[in-house]
Amino acid sequence: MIPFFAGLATIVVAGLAPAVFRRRPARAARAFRGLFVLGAAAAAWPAARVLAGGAAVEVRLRAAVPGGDWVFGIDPLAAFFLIAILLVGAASACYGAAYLAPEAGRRPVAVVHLLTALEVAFLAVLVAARSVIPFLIAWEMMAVLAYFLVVFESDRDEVRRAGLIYLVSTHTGTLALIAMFAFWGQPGGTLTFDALAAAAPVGAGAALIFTLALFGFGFKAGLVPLHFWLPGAHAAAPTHVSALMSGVLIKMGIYGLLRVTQLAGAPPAWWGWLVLCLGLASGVLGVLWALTQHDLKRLLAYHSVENIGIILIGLGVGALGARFDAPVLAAIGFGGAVLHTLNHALFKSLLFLGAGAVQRATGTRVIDRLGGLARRMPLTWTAFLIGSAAIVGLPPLNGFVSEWLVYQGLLRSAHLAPARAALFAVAGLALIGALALACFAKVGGAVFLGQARTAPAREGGEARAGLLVPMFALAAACVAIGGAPVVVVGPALRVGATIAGGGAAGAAAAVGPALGRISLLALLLVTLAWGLWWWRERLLARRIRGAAETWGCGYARPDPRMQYTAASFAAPLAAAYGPVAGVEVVREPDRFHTRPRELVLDHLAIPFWGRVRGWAVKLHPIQHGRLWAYILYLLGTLLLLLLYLALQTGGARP
Amino acid sequence: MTWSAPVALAVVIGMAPLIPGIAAKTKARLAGRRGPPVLQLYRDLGRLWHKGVVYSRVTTWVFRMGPVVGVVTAGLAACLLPLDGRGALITFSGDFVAFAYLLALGRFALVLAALDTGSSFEGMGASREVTVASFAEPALFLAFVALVLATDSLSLGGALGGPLVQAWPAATPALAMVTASLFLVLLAEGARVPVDDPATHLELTMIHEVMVLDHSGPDLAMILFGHAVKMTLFAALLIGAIFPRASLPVLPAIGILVAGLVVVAVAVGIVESVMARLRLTHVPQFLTAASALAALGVILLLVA
Amino acid sequence: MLLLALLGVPAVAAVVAYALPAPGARAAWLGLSASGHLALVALAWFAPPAPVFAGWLALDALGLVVLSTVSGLFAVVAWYAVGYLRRASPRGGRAFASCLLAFLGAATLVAVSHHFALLWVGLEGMTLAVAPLIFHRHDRRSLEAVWKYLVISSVGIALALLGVFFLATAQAVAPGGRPLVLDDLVSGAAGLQPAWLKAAFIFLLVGFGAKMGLAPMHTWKPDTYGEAPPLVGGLMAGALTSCAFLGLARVTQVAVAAGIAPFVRPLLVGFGLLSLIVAAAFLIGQTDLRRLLAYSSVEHMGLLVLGLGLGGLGSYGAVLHLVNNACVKGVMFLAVGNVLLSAGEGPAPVLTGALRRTPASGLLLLVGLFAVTGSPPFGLFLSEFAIVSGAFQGGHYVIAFTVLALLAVIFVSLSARILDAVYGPAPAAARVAESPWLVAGPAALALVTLMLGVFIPGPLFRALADGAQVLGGWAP
Amino acid sequence: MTQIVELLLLLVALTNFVVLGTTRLSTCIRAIAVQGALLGLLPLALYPGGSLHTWGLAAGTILVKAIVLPRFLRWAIREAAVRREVEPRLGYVASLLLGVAAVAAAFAISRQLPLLEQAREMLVPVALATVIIGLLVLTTRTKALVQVVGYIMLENGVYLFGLIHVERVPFLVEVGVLLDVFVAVFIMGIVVFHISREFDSLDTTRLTELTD
Repeated sequence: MIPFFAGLATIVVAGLAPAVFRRRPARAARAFRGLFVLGAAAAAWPAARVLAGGAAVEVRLRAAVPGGDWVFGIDPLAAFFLIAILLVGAASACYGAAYLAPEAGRRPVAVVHLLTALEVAFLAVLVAARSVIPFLIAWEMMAVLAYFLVVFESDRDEVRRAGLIYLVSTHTGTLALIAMFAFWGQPGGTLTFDALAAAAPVGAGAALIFTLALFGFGFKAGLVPLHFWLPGAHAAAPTHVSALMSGVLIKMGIYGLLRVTQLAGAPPAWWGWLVLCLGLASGVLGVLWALTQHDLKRLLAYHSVENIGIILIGLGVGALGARFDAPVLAAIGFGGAVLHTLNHALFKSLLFLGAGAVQRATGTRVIDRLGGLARRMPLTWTAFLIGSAAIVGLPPLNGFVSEWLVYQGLLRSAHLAPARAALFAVAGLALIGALALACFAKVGGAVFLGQARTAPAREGGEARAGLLVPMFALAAACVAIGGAPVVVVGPALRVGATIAGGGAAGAAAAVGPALGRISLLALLLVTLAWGLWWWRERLLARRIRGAAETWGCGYARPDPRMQYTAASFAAPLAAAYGPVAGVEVVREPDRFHTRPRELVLDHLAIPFWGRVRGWAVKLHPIQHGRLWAYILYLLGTLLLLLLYLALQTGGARP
Repeated sequence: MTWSAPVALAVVIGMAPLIPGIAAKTKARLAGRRGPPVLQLYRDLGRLWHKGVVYSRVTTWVFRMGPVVGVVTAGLAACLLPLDGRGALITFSGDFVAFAYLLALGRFALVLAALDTGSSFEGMGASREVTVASFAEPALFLAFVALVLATDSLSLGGALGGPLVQAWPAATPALAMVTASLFLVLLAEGARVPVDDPATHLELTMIHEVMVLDHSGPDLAMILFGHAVKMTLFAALLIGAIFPRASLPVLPAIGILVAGLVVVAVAVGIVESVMARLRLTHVPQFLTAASALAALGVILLLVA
Repeated sequence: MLLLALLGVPAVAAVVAYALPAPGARAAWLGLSASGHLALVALAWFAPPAPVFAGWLALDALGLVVLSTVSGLFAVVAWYAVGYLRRASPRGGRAFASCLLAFLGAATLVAVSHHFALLWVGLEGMTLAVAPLIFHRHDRRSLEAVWKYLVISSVGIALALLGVFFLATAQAVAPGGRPLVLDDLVSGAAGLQPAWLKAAFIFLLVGFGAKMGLAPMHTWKPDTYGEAPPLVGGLMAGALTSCAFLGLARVTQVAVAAGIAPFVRPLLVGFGLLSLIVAAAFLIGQTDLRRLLAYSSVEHMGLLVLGLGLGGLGSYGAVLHLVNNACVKGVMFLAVGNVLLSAGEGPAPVLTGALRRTPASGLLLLVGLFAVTGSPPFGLFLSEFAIVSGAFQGGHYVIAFTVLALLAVIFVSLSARILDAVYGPAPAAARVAESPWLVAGPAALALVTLMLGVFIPGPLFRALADGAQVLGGWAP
Repeated sequence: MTQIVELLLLLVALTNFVVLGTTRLSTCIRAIAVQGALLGLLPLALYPGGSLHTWGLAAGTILVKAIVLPRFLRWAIREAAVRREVEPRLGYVASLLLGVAAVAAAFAISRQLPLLEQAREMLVPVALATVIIGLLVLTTRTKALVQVVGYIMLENGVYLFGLIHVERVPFLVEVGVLLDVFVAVFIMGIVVFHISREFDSLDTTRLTELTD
């Protein structure tokens, strides 16, 4: 554990560097990046060892507050998440150093770097925590630091609003977790995870714990319908923070669910089904709503909802497997969930970083104001394209591997009679994949391809190296996992097995042989495509290669504004899903446009709060300012209490 | 894997351009016309392959990459199907996910290539393409699920192999529904009536065709060929589901495949002749019906 | 001797303060005497003082915790006042320091008295000492506030006196033991007349509850806190309420010892929940920062009696909550005070954008928000966690979930308003210089409450555990 | 002596009704002065031995409650130029009826409580009735000065009950009680004075600016 904590300390020191070298920005950025990467590597070292098959490590500290020792440890589950946190954290932070440089002087940039470093450190502490109090502390620090990062541009009203909604949501979730731990820890009073595991209740108690866990952690994960805070917060935050949030912060909800499942034992069957159904709902609705967005970052944020859905599908299958004593199925389900968590962390942060580069270059995130960036930002586009293909789940990239593993879990439920209905989720997952394809075709096409639709989009140039290097590091990870899934699937299955309580060998035997074939497929795909391309180039080298305007079906003077817009691209799908898609069509005499609506936020959450507010306001006349009535309250209270006394005593005259 | 798999693969890929030809011929004959020769597509491909190209100034490498990826993914997907009835070139647990996602990758590449032109027509086509595909995908996967349930095998090689032979008598109604669903998916993925009309000349009503308006020369050849392969693959999948041939000797197995492909092509032609094209807004309903069919099959298998 | 010194220092200091001519000297004297008092309190931790006056004055664990809390908060407020009095000069400046010191003396009396009548006298003293401080602006609003405050708390205190007499009556039935002395009441609890004891409890609950600001006797609170100078508001919310709670805790101690806990606990829990509900309802849409804090105080008083009523771990939570609440209220009121100072005198405008105008105070306000809403790692988190655990332990699931739901509602309103105050648009872009006097104190309190979230010193923990035990509960 | 005690207590109860029923401010103050004097006499009647303690208490009570406080209130009326009507929120008849109900309730409650000695049977109900009527005056009268009178009645009720313990509860406490009453009323008086200056009236219905 020493390299772990030393690494985290180094990360925090890195966070201080920009404040220390305030006068010399170049040196500050170098020191920040260097120390951050160094610290992340050091902290990741023990995690990598654990994942490679080493023994889990643990350290116990005597606590100065009640609740038992403060235990920190790295077991496979923690190690897996740690790798994701540190990888994405380092990439986002390094990106942030370059991304925020233009804002230095106008906004407190050094503070953001420090907060980012602390955020990453607390995320790492969170997954290493093995007792309740440090867990909750790290949980809340993570959430609150993220809030401060989200409201970086607090001079904008919508940023403050999004920040508030985020903060309220996360706090509500935290309260649910407090309830869960308070309930769970009540018999012993010792709040280490070991003690909780030993005191894991059964029956109604377990049901309560799992319900609260689903609510509390689900809020963080952003599953539908608890996702309503997520798009706003992600859109409001500085881009590298969005990447960090979407990549790892919301995954802490998944981590929490997995950890609780590990500690509390097999969840009830209804819980597994519920998680599965919520996963399907999140996946389908998330991607559908993503499709209708006009803001690039909001779109990506909704894709996080979608991917959380996919992860939850895996988790639900794992839970069902664990419930019905099928450890292999459980290990594959949980393994698929954690692997998709890692993969989503990689490609989603990559996509956010790409979106940030676009925003820096053009000053806008509105998809329909962009276009044609592939020419001016070829490298950004390449990285973004890799991320897009990965998130859609296409081979030969990492998204395919984890979606395939989740499919494996679903299909293997065919062997388990009580869980066979899970097979229907396959259709949902397929739908999610196809809709994601539609969505990223829209994004890639509208933002990078075709022609620039507005002047700002015409002016953007290629992103700076400081932005590109982190993006390509993440892209490389996506490609590597896609090409050689054997590196990560094994550890993922082992993690799944620790949650399922066995089944590692069976799961490895079940899916292991396929991994080589997937690598082969990837290799063939790349080789054949490259070969065909090469052949074609050779063929065409000797022929006429004309250049002309795009064929306008007879129309002679095409104009960039005549291009198909992203909104139109999504229109047939939005129309097919009707009101569920939540697209509001605005018809004005001279304009016609669509506006995506936040169905849950605007039609559920805000009205609910309005109702609460209405009830509260009805009470307000109590405080009407008239003293005599105030004394009357006092008198009335006294009389009521005396009545209570009389009833309790019942005339006990000696 | 034996020598039969590569041979079957070669036969299927070689036959691919024939399938649209047969369908078109059937349609023409039923309409009382002579129609283009059955081998017309081979001729077109050959001619295109030797032509030069014209590129829009708007396009980038994405535009040129699209056809390449389209062909390669179709070819690789073919490697995953047990075309000879006994085993695919590459087979592994859950390989039909790879099958579907490889085809999806091809579609992604083509759609991006279409959008790269900046043409509103091609954008429209791309939009329709992904819409249709998103409704077809669940049906395809549900059909796979049904096959998995019927055969207890997680790979295409198994699901379309020996166990399916035993499964047919036991679960005839369910598998019949599944094959019907697969046929509907074939019509959608092959861009045929009633989802799309390959013969239309009005860009505003096209789906697949309008997506490739700007391609020319070898690029267009690759697109046409890739599309033919893809359609043939779905036909082969359908035949595999209807006639599991694991117990037959190799040559009859391949023979049945060839015959089956012709029959499917004719069937497509007949459908095109007797049905009108659906309104675009009704396509989702059509494909949802396909999903429902497959889902019913799955339910029947689950209940059994 | 130490006890007498503790009482004597503020009393003498109050007189001296009135005699000092220069305002600066008075302020410095205020700070010095407060520090002296704090030093004496610190001494009491190391050398527990012996009871004096036949056990009328004694310092047990509970008293020591309250005394330390009050003295610490007062010291911070006193040094804050040095900076505050430079910027704002409330009318009757001469009496200002004296009243504050008298308040400290009375609070000390409450903490150290083991005699109910003395305790009552101390509370009455606190009430009266603080009244002139509220009325600092001599305008209509502060006049109305002080009138309401005086009438309601005087009525409350009169009822409490009646309760004290009832208690004496209950004891008189079983002679033996010094009248109204806590230790004898507890040791001879079995002989107390239950009906009189219950009646005494009810009157004391209403009386002290009015002082604490439990709903529905809380009505004076928003008006008073809204009009008083923020540092006085902080003292009231942190110290006055703590002392009133101590009174309630003392009588609960007797009731628990006498075995009428089943009668007492539902009442306490009921008042706790009602206070939480009222606080939640009135925090919604509250724009005035000080009224907001007042309702937040109602909320925390609710949590205190809730913990007391739940018993078990809840008692421990309540005692810990008392300490934390005092610190956090200090932070919040003083930070709000700074923000108000930066906005200038006059009726409070809708304050926003503190982070831009007064960064340090804005930051304190922000820290205070998370501390006051019980976010980890602040101390209030541990105490609220203990109270909720207590509810679960007692099998009161409905109560636990109701409390958490109300806390969620409260969080929404508090954070909405305070974040607006911190981050919102700044009316004037100009940054206002912040005196270190005005920042150091609340910062220190914030650090204390942060520390209490991760580190509870051994002696303090033992004192908390002792306190929880005499209230019929236990420490984890 | 019991008869004298009961007589005195009866007179105390009567003064309560006088305050409830009168229309004039000065009558109110006179009634409260009489009540203070009666309260001063009660310890002597209750504890006929007459220790120094008892005498001191009696003297102090009469001084504060019968002389100083009424004087102070009269001074306030004069200074603030208050109109002489009581101006109730609730009619006089209704107030009186409620007062009767309060006395009845007080007796009913007292019967629930185990009493100490037969001789003091009247003491507890009258004390409680005074407390309740005091609260009644506080809530049903609009003038700040009358509210002060109500508060004094409330304190008187408490004091009455305290008389049970005059022997057991030491001297210090009673001094505290008297002092508190004195200070409370004194401060209230000052505030009343300010109210009249700020609002040109002692009508507390105008003190309703602070609301939610």
